Amino acid sequence: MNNGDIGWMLVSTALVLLMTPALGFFYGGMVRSKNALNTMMMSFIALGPVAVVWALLGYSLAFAPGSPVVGSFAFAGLQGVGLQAQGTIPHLLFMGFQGTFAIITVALISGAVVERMRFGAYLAFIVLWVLGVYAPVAHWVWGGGFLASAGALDFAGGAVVHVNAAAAALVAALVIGQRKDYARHAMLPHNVPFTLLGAGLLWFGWFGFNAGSALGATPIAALAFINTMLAPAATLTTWMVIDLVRGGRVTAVGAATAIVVGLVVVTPAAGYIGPASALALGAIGAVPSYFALILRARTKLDDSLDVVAAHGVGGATGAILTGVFADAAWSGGPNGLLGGNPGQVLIQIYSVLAVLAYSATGTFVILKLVALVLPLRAAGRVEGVGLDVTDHGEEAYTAGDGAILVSPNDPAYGQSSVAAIAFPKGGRS
Amino acid sequence: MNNGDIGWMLVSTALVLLMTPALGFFYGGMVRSKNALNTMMMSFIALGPVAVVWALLGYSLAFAPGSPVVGSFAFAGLQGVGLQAQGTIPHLLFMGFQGTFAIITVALISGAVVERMRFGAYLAFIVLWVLGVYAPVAHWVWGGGFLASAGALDFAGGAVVHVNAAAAALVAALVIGQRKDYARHAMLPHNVPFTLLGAGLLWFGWFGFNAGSALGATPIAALAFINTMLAPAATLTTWMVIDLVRGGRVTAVGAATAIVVGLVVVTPAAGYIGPASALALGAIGAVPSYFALILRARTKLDDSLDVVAAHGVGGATGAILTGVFADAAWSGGPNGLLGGNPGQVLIQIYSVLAVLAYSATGTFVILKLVALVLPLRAAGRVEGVGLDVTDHGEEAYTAGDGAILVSPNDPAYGQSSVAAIAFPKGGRS
Amino acid sequence: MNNGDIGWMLVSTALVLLMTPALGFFYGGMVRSKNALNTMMMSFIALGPVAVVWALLGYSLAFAPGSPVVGSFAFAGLQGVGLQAQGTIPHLLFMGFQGTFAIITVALISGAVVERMRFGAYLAFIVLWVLGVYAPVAHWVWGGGFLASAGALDFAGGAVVHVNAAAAALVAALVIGQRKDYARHAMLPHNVPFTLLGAGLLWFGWFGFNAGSALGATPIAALAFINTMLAPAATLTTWMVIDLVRGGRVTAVGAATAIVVGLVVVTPAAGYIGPASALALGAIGAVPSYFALILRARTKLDDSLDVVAAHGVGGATGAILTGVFADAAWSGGPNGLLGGNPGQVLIQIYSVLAVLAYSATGTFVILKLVALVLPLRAAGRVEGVGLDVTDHGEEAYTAGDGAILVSPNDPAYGQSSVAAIAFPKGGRS
Amino acid sequence: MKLIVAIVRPEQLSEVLGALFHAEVRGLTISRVQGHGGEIEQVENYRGTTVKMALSEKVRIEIAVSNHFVQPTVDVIIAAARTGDVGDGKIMVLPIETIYRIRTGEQDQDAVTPVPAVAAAV
Amino acid sequence: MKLIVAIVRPEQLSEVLGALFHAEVRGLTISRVQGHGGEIEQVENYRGTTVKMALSEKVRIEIAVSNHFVQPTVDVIIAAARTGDVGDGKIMVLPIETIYRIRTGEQDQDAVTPVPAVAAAV
Amino acid sequence: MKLIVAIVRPEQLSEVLGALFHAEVRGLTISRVQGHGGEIEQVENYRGTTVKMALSEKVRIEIAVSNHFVQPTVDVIIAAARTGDVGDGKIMVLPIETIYRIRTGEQDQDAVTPVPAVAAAV
Ligand SMILES: Nc1ncnc2c1ncn2[C@@H]1O[C@H](COP(=O)(O)OP(=O)(O)O)[C@@H](O)[C@H]1O
Ligand SMILES: Nc1ncnc2c1ncn2[C@@H]1O[C@H](COP(=O)(O)OP(=O)(O)O)[C@@H](O)[C@H]1O
Ligand SMILES: Nc1ncnc2c1ncn2[C@@H]1O[C@H](COP(=O)(O)OP(=O)(O)O)[C@@H](O)[C@H]1O
Repeated sequence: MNNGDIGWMLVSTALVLLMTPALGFFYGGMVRSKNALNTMMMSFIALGPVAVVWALLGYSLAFAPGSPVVGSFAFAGLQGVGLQAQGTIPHLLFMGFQGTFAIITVALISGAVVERMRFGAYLAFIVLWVLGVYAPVAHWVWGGGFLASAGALDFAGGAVVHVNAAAAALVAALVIGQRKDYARHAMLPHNVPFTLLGAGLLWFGWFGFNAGSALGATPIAALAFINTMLAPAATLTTWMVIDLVRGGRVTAVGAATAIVVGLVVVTPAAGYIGPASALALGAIGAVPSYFALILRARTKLDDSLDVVAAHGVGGATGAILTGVFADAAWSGGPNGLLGGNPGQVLIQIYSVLAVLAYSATGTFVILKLVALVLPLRAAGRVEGVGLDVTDHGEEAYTAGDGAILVSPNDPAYGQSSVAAIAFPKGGRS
Repeated sequence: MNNGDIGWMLVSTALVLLMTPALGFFYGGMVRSKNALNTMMMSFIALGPVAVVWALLGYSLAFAPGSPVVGSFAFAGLQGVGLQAQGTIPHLLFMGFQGTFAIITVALISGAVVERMRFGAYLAFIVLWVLGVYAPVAHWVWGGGFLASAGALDFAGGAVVHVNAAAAALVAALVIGQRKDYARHAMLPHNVPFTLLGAGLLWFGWFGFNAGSALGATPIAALAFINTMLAPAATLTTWMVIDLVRGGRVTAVGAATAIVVGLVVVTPAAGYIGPASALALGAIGAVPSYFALILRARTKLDDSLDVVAAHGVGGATGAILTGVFADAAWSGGPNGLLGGNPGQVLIQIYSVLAVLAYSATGTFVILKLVALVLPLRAAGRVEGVGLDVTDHGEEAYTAGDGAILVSPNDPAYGQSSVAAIAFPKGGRS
Repeated sequence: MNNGDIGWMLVSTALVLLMTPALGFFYGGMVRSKNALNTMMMSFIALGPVAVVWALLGYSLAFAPGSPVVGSFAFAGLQGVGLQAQGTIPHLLFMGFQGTFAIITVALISGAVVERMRFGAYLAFIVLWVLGVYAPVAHWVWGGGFLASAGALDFAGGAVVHVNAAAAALVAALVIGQRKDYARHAMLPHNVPFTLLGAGLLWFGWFGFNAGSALGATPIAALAFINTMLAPAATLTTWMVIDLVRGGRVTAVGAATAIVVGLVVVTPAAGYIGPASALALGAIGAVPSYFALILRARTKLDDSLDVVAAHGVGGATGAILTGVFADAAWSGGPNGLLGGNPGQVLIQIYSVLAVLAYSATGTFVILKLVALVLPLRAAGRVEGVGLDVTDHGEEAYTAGDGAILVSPNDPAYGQSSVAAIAFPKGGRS
Repeated sequence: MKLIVAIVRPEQLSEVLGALFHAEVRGLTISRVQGHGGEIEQVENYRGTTVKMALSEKVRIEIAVSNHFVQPTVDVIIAAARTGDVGDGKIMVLPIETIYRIRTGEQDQDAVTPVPAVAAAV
Repeated sequence: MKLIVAIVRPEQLSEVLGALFHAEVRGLTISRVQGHGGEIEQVENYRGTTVKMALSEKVRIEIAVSNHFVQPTVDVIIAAARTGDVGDGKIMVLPIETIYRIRTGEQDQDAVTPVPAVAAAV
Repeated sequence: MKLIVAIVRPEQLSEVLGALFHAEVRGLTISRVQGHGGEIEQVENYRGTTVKMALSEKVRIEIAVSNHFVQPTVDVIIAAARTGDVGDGKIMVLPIETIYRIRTGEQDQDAVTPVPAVAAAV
């Protein structure tokens, strides 16, 4: 083992873990203040149960030797996952690094269902999803599964993370349905600086996500790192230019979105392409997502925070362009279309479609299962009040006006009682 | 020396330093907006004077060769603290890394006295406390003092940092007394997202705190790191379940608290236990703090931000459980109860009690000394106005309505004059 | 190459990149809410076009072998910039690390022109400035230019980054002129916590800025790191004492400013002086900037966020004190005045003056060029409305009251139309 | 002239504004307020503290209208603001002695007939 | 019917609300305002800028009551809001011509007698 | 006694306050409101959503004055708040039946003559 590699992977794991709180702010700033905590909690809570089930079972299903479609129980309960070397770092560290990917992936999905999905149902959903959908898909590409055998290139998770989360988001948005105000009233971001903060921290964390996927402090990590710096820069620049051309005004929400889209696009390609290609990839990658965002808003699909347009369209674009720009001269790996290997593009498309199909189906099944036990969406009047109060019993910002202390003897003390009465059904999760 | 180890320790030191601003937000979000800046400043200011006295004297008292109870003046003024190797990193870097622990420890105390302790008195207190209490206690455990000799296990500061700060917090809350609105009016968090942001950044920084305590990018660092990821995940999950069972609503302030409690609990154990034990430790560790929080709120003790329940109860639980779960097979160090060494538990309890007793006494003495010179608490009407205006001459959020520019010629120009008149005593620190 | 060094430089590059969003919050908190997004965007947007032109041309002008005054086109379009070793890290990584310095430097300038400079003109300005001013100046000092030959010491950019940005800020503030409310109405920070958050993240990132400038995880990096911890601590302490002496109140905005000033002052000295000198340097460095801030506010110069006082005065003080405290015993490099080499002080002054003169001139020329095509400042009534709405078509915080959805068929749909009519000239950028 | 002061639910604001504009009411002023009435009190928890929220979010709408316009305006608001659940709010009608338009100094009737700004004027 | 408008200190709001509820006043609307009167002006500093704050935080309470209820309500507020220091605030009594309850369309007296919501109604 | 309610532009607030203080008006209460009138409607964009802002920021100033003081106060406000562009705002004058000073219980005239606080009193 090599202390240089261990050190970098420790940092990378911390950076990817930070992305989940960052996502909470990126998303939380874009909703109305009455749902700010609920939206942030949908990201933060993933750090709990998802990490636990990943360690107990998910990792094993994804990375333990198994079939082409799924791992095995060999590593269940972390048995056999110790400090012995896996490559140049301890196996246990590899498990943790991969765990941070599982956490952020489920958190990404929440963007499609904010402001109306009941928190209890969401909790059940993410736990089942990480085991039933994320783990197998990770196995396909990174665990020696059939997409790995097919030669699909996905450096840090264009398909595994982004297309996967976006497919789930699409299905979830359709199954759970529109917010009652959707397309009737303007629902504006309550705190754009939080969205910018989230974007800034996401970029910071994404260096661990992409360059950490080299699993060591190697020149390839440096390549992935610089590509993760240049591609979003190019996306941001392109986005800004389109904004200027279309309306003369560069929006901040747009800039934050552009950064995330650029990061998504470069994710599958990071360690496979050269820096000049990264600039091209980032610039090209801005276009499909930019217009997907605008078109989506005209449809009936209330993918509230545009997971599909940003992560789905962006992830697919990136995966396919990886097949175009992949360059053996830089990566020592396979070449892409420009390197005279057009077949790679087809493999990339195949991997995207496979992930999309499975994730969509799996998500649908899981949501229907959860719905048998817990109502998925909040009652209409709960949407009016906002989910912070109904599902969390808190407000994001309060001056405390008119708040009357309840003594422990009062029946209303503790959370349930009044809540339960007031919302006999559908209200409180 | 080893560049891999130096690199990781550079990162760890930066991460721990970031924890202090993070704590400022964790705490600052939970107070009323009229005290937001005062609360944040109680953390931020520790980065100044505390760091300076640590370099000039504190480090020497803690880590210079000395008696079993305290170090010596050998390293005073950083003499002899250079770039020569101390283990595999430069001695100077070790000094800085330890300094960040001293800073965050004093900042932790502030949670018990926010919204009423005068800032001037607080400044005097923290400078005396870091020299008089923190440095000796650090020496006992990490500087070759009597607790080290006794074989107490404290990987990253369960006793030195958390029990120590909590004992001080308890005494400070008692000496300074309740806020005038305590138990009379509801005092609610003015900005819960700030508290979540703080919790997220604290977790991020804590990887440097715990894994950095391995003093190198070693497999033990990886073990400490993963435990620092899994234990809080288990705590968060448990906390969430208790919330659901009690009231059906998972609170965001609760989630942020759970994360911190989980991090506190794993701190003494990080490099001594296996990952499965870390999950158990985190899950168990949630319970005492959860109920301590609820009970404390029913008492007369205005430990405003629950330093005792989170850091005291959590730190003690962690220290004791370290004696239970310590596993030579993982750490190469001693075994705990489960490894057939019940004695370790007693040593752990002994170390907790020793730190608690000394810290409580020392804090009491220091506060009384400061009180001879500076009033410790703000006048009642100052509490009404809020300490941001009275002690800092600022407001956290202002639209500037009705703010009239004062020209340099005006007597009111500069800070003192009017302030002094308006608050002849007790008002401005 | 060395994985320990590569790992640390990956981290350092990520840290410096994070400084730009951090600066957005440091600055954004200090303006009025109607300009919050515009101010933050002036920092965030630099991450796009500036990074792109740096990769395509700026890096080459700064670091490709050339004349004493500027580099060449040898590295244009990143040709020849690959994964081969440059020192102990890949050349490409060095390019990226340097790029993050270019980005933050242009962002620093924006503090002088917030709340009135039109965003379109700002975009044009920063792109021209990074190529026309930053790149050559970087070449002088770090690219083997004439200041390097003269023996000027600038470890991480006291002259190249801070004096350079401050000179540009001074000229920009003069050319663009005062805000219409300047010295007439109070313009107060709308969100001081954001400013504290920015300061905290800036300090965190600055460890990469200064210690990363050692280009490896070496003992010198450790020295630079600890100095970057101790100097700002001393500055913060001194600032606090002056606050207390002058008015009895330690301000939060002051503390945030002190942290940044301390970081600026130590930047040129970080790897050349010992830690005790760092404490002295930080303490001394607080004084000139503290009073420069106060005096500036009494002048007609609307350097809105005091770039000159913080970065200009601080950067010059640091550069000169580097010539005083430089210590061969620590750095293995040259000695300063105290080491019996008074000449170094003169060289330092010379480097400051050279940068100041060129940057001021270059900035003036570029602004005049831009002004030929785009009006530099917003119309008076636009200042009243705030640039968030006029230049970005957004508000930072909105409850959505009275927001009426515009359907795609409505002429007002999209950004331009109404905007264009409403602001025939001078309004929207 | 009368001053109509309406307290409505924030969720209904868009409907109310839409209905008012539709009814040719072109001038009004709103502010965010909090009200107490017969509404259920939300229970919230922050760590060990449980509180009952005695105030719920409302929006206050002020409309100065000439006398003959009072009834139609009130009817429009009632129609648009009603949900049927407790907490819908109130409408008060107060007497105004005089009203001025600051821009022109015009009084009463004339003061409240808005003149659409020509674009360039903003 | 009359409209009682009280400007009070935010620190006193809890006392005032408590006293009002105790006095069977069940309907009211509050808003956060800023006032200028005889209060000391706070001095604040932001870098080189020193400002005097001519406005201090207050809370505005609006209560529509029937005539015989005016005096008791005013007395309750004065008792609960007073601290004796300059800045305690004012109470104004304005005439109301009509008041409607949006939910039912009821007028005047009936409009201000709150009906507690049954839980399920929220 | 009358209640003067003025709706003005936030940008003009400093001028208006300055002018009022200059004119010996020492007591007033303000609040942030949003208004709709003839103003141009700002267009904003958030991702795919385009909105027209039907409300623009205003400040509401409430001043209770004795009758002979009404006209001068109104004139001062009009002079200070006018910019000449659509959106300058309105001033309403409402009748007050009684006004109390909470601190002393004084009524009417006496209630609105402010007593500067002595420093130690804050
Ligand atoms: N007497 C009153 N004076 C002022 N505002 C009132 C009064 N009564 C109710 N309100 C306002 O109207 C809102 C709804 O009133 P409430 O009585 O709860 O509902 P409803 O009118 O449907 O019975 C309250 O939240 C409060 O803002
Ligand atoms: N004439 C007035 N019109 C409207 N509000 C007023 C008036 N005078 C005072 N106020 C409000 O009452 C508050 C306290 O008034 P002030 O005169 O300072 O105290 P006191 O009433 O104790 O003498 C002020 O902050 C302001 O909000
Ligand atoms: N009838 C009204 N009732 C209440 N407020 C009004 C009324 N008409 C206008 N306003 C307020 O005055 C502001 C400016 O009015 P507007 O008619 O747009 O400008 P102007 O008075 O210059 O013609 C509006 O934004 C609104 O706040």
